[in-house]
Amino acid sequence: MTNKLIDKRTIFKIKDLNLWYGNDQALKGLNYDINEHDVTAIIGPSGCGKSTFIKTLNRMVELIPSVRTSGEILYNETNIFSKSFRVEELRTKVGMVFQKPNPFPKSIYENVVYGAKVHGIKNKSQLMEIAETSLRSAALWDEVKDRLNSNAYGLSGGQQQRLCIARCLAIQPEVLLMDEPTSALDPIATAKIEELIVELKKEYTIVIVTHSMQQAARISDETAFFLLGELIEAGNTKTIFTTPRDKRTEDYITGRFG
Amino acid sequence: MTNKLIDKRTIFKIKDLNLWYGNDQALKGLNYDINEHDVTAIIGPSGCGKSTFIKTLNRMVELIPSVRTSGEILYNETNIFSKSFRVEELRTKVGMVFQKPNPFPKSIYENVVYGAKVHGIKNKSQLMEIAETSLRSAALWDEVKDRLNSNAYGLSGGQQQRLCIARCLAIQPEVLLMDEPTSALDPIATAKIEELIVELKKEYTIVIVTHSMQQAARISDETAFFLLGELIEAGNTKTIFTTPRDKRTEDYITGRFG
Amino acid sequence: MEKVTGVREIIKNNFNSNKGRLMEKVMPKAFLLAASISIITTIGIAFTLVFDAYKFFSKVPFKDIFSTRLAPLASTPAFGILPLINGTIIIALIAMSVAIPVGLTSAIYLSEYASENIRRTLKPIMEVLAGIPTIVYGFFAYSFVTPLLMKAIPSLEAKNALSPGIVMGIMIIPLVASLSEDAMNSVPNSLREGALALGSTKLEVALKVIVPAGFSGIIASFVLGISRAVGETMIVAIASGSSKNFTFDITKSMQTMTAYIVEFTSGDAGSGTLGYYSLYAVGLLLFIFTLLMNLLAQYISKRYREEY
Amino acid sequence: GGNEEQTTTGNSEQQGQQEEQTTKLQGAVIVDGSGTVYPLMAHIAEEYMTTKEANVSVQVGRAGSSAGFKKFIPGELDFADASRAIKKEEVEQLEERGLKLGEDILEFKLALDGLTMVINKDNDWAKEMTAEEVVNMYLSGTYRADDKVLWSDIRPEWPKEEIKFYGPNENHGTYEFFWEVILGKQDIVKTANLQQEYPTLVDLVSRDKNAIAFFGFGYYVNNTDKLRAVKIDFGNGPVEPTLETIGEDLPYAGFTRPVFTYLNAQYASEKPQVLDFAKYVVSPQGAARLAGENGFAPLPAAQYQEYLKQLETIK
Amino acid sequence: MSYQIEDKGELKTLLNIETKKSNMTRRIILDRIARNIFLISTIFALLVLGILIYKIWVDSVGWLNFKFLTSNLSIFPHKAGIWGAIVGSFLLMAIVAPVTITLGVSTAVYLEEYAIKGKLQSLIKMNISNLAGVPSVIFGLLGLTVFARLLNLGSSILAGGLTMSLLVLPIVVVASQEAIRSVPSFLRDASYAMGATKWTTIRKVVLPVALPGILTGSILALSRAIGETAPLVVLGIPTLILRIPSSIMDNFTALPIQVYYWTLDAVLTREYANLAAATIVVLMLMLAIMNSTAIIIRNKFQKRY
Ligand SMILES: Nc1ncnc2c1ncn2[C@@H]1O[C@H](COP(=O)(O)OP(=O)(O)OP(=O)(O)O)[C@@H](O)[C@H]1O
Ligand SMILES: Nc1ncnc2c1ncn2[C@@H]1O[C@H](COP(=O)(O)OP(=O)(O)OP(=O)(O)O)[C@@H](O)[C@H]1O
Ligand SMILES: [Mg+2]
Ligand SMILES: [Mg+2]
Repeated sequence: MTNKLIDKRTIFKIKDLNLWYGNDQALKGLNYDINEHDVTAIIGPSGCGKSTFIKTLNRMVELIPSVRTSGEILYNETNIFSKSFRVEELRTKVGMVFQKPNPFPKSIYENVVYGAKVHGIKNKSQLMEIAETSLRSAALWDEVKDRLNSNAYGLSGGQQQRLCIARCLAIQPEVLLMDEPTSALDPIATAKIEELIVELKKEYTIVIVTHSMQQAARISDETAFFLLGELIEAGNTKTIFTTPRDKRTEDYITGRFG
Repeated sequence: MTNKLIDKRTIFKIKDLNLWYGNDQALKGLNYDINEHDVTAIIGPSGCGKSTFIKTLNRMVELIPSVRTSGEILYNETNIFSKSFRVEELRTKVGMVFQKPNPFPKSIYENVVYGAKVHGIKNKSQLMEIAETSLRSAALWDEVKDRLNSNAYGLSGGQQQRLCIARCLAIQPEVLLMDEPTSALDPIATAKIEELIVELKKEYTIVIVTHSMQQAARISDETAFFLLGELIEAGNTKTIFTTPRDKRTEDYITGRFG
Repeated sequence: MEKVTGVREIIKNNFNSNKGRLMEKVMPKAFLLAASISIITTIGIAFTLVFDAYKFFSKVPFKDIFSTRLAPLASTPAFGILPLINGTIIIALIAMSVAIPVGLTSAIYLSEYASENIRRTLKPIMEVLAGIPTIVYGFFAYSFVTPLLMKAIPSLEAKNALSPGIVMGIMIIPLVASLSEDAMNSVPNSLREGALALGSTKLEVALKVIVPAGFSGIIASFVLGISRAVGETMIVAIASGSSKNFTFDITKSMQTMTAYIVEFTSGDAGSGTLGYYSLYAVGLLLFIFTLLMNLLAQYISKRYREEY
Repeated sequence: GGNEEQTTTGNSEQQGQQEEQTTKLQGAVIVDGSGTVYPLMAHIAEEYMTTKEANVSVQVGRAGSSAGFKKFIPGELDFADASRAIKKEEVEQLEERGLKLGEDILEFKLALDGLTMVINKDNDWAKEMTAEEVVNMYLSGTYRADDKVLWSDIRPEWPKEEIKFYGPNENHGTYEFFWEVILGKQDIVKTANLQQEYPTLVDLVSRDKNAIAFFGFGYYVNNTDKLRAVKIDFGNGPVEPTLETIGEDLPYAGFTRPVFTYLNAQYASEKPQVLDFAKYVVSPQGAARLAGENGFAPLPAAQYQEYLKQLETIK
Repeated sequence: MSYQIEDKGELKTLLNIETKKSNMTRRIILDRIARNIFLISTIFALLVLGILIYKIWVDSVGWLNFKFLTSNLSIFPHKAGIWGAIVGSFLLMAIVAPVTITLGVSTAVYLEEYAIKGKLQSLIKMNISNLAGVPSVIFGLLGLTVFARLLNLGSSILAGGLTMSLLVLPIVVVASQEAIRSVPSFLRDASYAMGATKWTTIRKVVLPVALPGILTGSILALSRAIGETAPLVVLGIPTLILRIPSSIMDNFTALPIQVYYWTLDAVLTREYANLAAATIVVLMLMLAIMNSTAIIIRNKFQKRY
């Protein structure tokens, strides 16, 4: 079903993934590879399991007690469900940005260095360096450099979302998962984030859930279309948007449902 | 603006009605007559003041503390805002059915006779007679006659709504106000209520708010179209739906907005 | 469609008769009257205390109460309040040093670690614990905890500050735990997820994100706990004795303000004597103190609510 | 506790004596005062209510002797119990209210208490002391200026360890008796640790080898497993305080004190139940019979007889 | 707009994979340890509850029997019973229940249905939450001064009951407010729309629907009142009282008072401690019954609409 270029390394290899919330199956027999340094867009109508899917990639989905999974997800060749793979380690490597910006009720600086502190860095100047680098990478440095110690809730929604991205970048993840990161933002803030994603792609592998076909087309290399928990079609974004192979994909892309 | 047939008696005469929620004006200079034994449909996009309008007719709107009104509403020639008109008396004569069925958490019987009891009727056999007649009028008697003493919450949504209608009828009002009475119901239950409305029209004056153009067309004699608190156009339903005079009415009816 | 005859007429007649209308006028007034009872109670308390405390202070100069000698019935009576304040504070401190760590950690466990089932079982048990009359805790302190502690600390006296302090702390645990848990629960889940997604352990989430975010509610629960500890009576009346010595030794008997009131009203002071009025002075102090604490708790939880 | 019940249920002789009163009495009798007297008074009250007048409610409190008088003087009580005699100031306060001791206020000795010196069970040297030694050791300055008295100061062969002095505090009639009668109103040692509560005293002495305390015999007999009573030598050899030795003409007389109750005679004449209870208290069924069970020695029967006569005059 | 991504190498050295890894184990172990400590600390409270109940039960064994429940007080442990205290506690409740429920529910109705949002309403609300925090001894002093001495009720059941009523009033008010607030407004609307007056609506719709919540709160308030000791001690309940009270003007004793005096007197007569324990068992059983009733009511009537 997938259609990869040969020179890219696979970072996530998903094999026969099934997921249940109690008795309701939300993901059905997924097989999919995600490549390094790609922006992979996950699209599909509401309730099709997009969020569930990306939350499975960093095992955040396990926070819901009723969740059960079967199948494998290989992250750099290791099964993330195996006992030896600690969930904290996975989440350090696979960062996540949420739909609604969720900065901590602390200062901007404290938000950015949170992860680094947690991971044991105590040196003040080192932390400052991390903060600056991450904020620069998230294209937020210039806007906040004079008020690093003010509360993060004073920022606008778009700034908050970039702060959350900076917070992720500060612990040097390899993958960034983004669940509709712009759906709570206005068009200008959205544009900024999209630009940022394109920029970040050089260094990170990005998986992004989006409701906006346009957004997927604009920023992603690969697109995967989900429907009712199934992966209907996936592949190069251009191909998917121009010549979808599945009727349902076409219907969805052309706005016939969803 | 209105266009009445000569032989019908006016039951509500609305003159220069303005209504404010705090500083927000929700009804703007309304002038409108409602005729006896008509079904008058109030239509318009969400937030245009439909509910506010019909809640003003029985002064239920006054339960919201911030509400202020100006202008007059004559009910059978008496201004309902005048001191001598007691609000309880008005509400007894002008019954109301709400969007979501709202039976009391009591038995079916107790629900129907609630109004009668409140208004001082104590005689058991008279109450039973009232219950039966009202339930019959609301086309519910056959369905519930064997379980009058079971809780009203055991009924289906459509039955509950008819129970609420029966509860209204029990105190023999002259007017029935209905605020989207079928919007919480499935199509079959909706059809039953619509049938009932057509039946009740013989005895009662009915004012009904609806979101469904089809419903308005099906059951009403007169239609009034509201927009942003203003009465844009009103008149014979057929006329409104076939040859609206106002561009905005036409746009709304043809589904161009709302 | 037939109609029951007469309904409209009956209703109309009833409207014209003025029944009901009277009720409509009277009831709100009756309810207001009932509601004002609570205000009258507060005024009553304030008045009672101030009135008799005034009588006390008109005989005992205000500065005399800042002494460490308290001997209300001695031939030369002395009304130094410092021993009572000292006893109250020390016992409250002991109580809070039990209640705060245990209460807070229980709250963290319940809010961050426990499964829904465990939470649902443990919370009602906490409620039971909170509902046990304090006299029972008093009995428990005196007849169980004190003898137990005596084995560990030979110098402990039969009546001492330590044992009631600890038991009072146990009594306050549910209060601190449940209020803190509420505060932590009201921290939005998105913050939890945000922290977990950064690879934090639950401990880090709890200590670095949840507790700081719910801090005001947690502090408010501490303040209420302190207020409870200061106002608690029966445990200290039974287990801490009534020594009026000014001491910091928690193995010795101490008296709190509440215990002083109980000791004296349970008979010692005939009405009209100076000792009798001294009760009200102590009561006034206690009242003002707990009032301030309660206001502080309300202020904290109101002021810092809805930060996120 | 040693006070097991031996109540006779019928008590026919009692009823026979009171035959002239056919009407059942009712109402309340309010008693308060000394905690030392409390067990005895409460016992009498209970007997009275269970075997004689079931409709009378005798309420016995134990605020302390001084506190009892403070309530008694303004008329809040029918009886004030005291483990010491009423003081001059208290009599004066009564007179200010127009009440004269002996007329409006009647004093009854209820029973006799032996002031008991208690020591730790492990104290095997001070089991016997002379009365003079006891007085001297408690007097401030007898042995040392700082009052840090060693056992060896009293008798050289005793250990060179500091004595820990304990006793009830000023709120208690027991202290007042000790200070006024035994110490002759001279200063008590500065190192004395005076406590409000008896449990604390019992506990302190039972855990400290070098402790000594004084309190009423009643508290001692209930704690004989924890404490040891010092035998006191009043000049005729050491005497152990027991019910047989405590009494004004008996060997322990030196440390014997009477305990009292004071009756408001006005109330007694106004309220028949008060008078009736007063009579019961001094009757053979009352204090005389129940003293022993509560750690007191009874007075000579003639004394009670005299009180009864005094009460007969009240109308 | 274009963003310059900083050289990542620099960051990599700051927070290299090795640091993360080596810390990871420590952090996870710490988390596990903390989890267990927190669990133990939660269980601690339960453990104490267990010990408390066990200890009191052991002390009461052999003393808690039919005779103990039905006999009158006595200074002799083997004769003593708590019938008088049981009757006293019940009579006390007979005052507290009607007084607090009437006052409490009325106050709640006023606050939720009649009061206009403003100074007076917030004053009353703040006042009630403050009253809830006033120590019970202070209520005792109020009772002593106002009911016992000023109104000359002495230490009668009436005085005790009124004092207790004021003490637990805030509990009933808050619970009733909660219950009334949770009555959905569409039920009120339905009633108003039929021409019912406000009072009728409250009486026929709001209060019946809020009843379970009100009852639960009232029972909890009563169970607080039945165990409160300090106000009664301050009122000056006599130590020994044999008469079984027959009217609310009589003096009385109550279960917690008996626990108090017996605990204090245990030094005089050791068996009093057993009596106290046995009385506690009775008291706790009463509380258990009351609380389970409250829970049953709460569960049975939970949300029907
Ligand atoms: N916590 C949960 N418990 C039970 N079922 C859930 C839970 N979360 C999601 N589901 C169900 O799983 C399915 C997939 O949900 P998911 O949130 O992954 O959809 P989505 O594609 O992200 O939708 P949206 O576009 O609305 O965010 C849905 O049917 C949803 O109802
Ligand atoms: N309680 C209220 N307080 C303040 N403003 C209100 C209130 N209720 C309604 N409004 C405002 O008054 C306007 C008219 O509201 P109304 O509910 O009458 O609209 P509607 O036509 O019934 O809409 P819908 O079709 O959504 O029911 C809206 O702008 C609404 O926001
Ligand atoms: Mg989603
Ligand atoms: Mg509406």
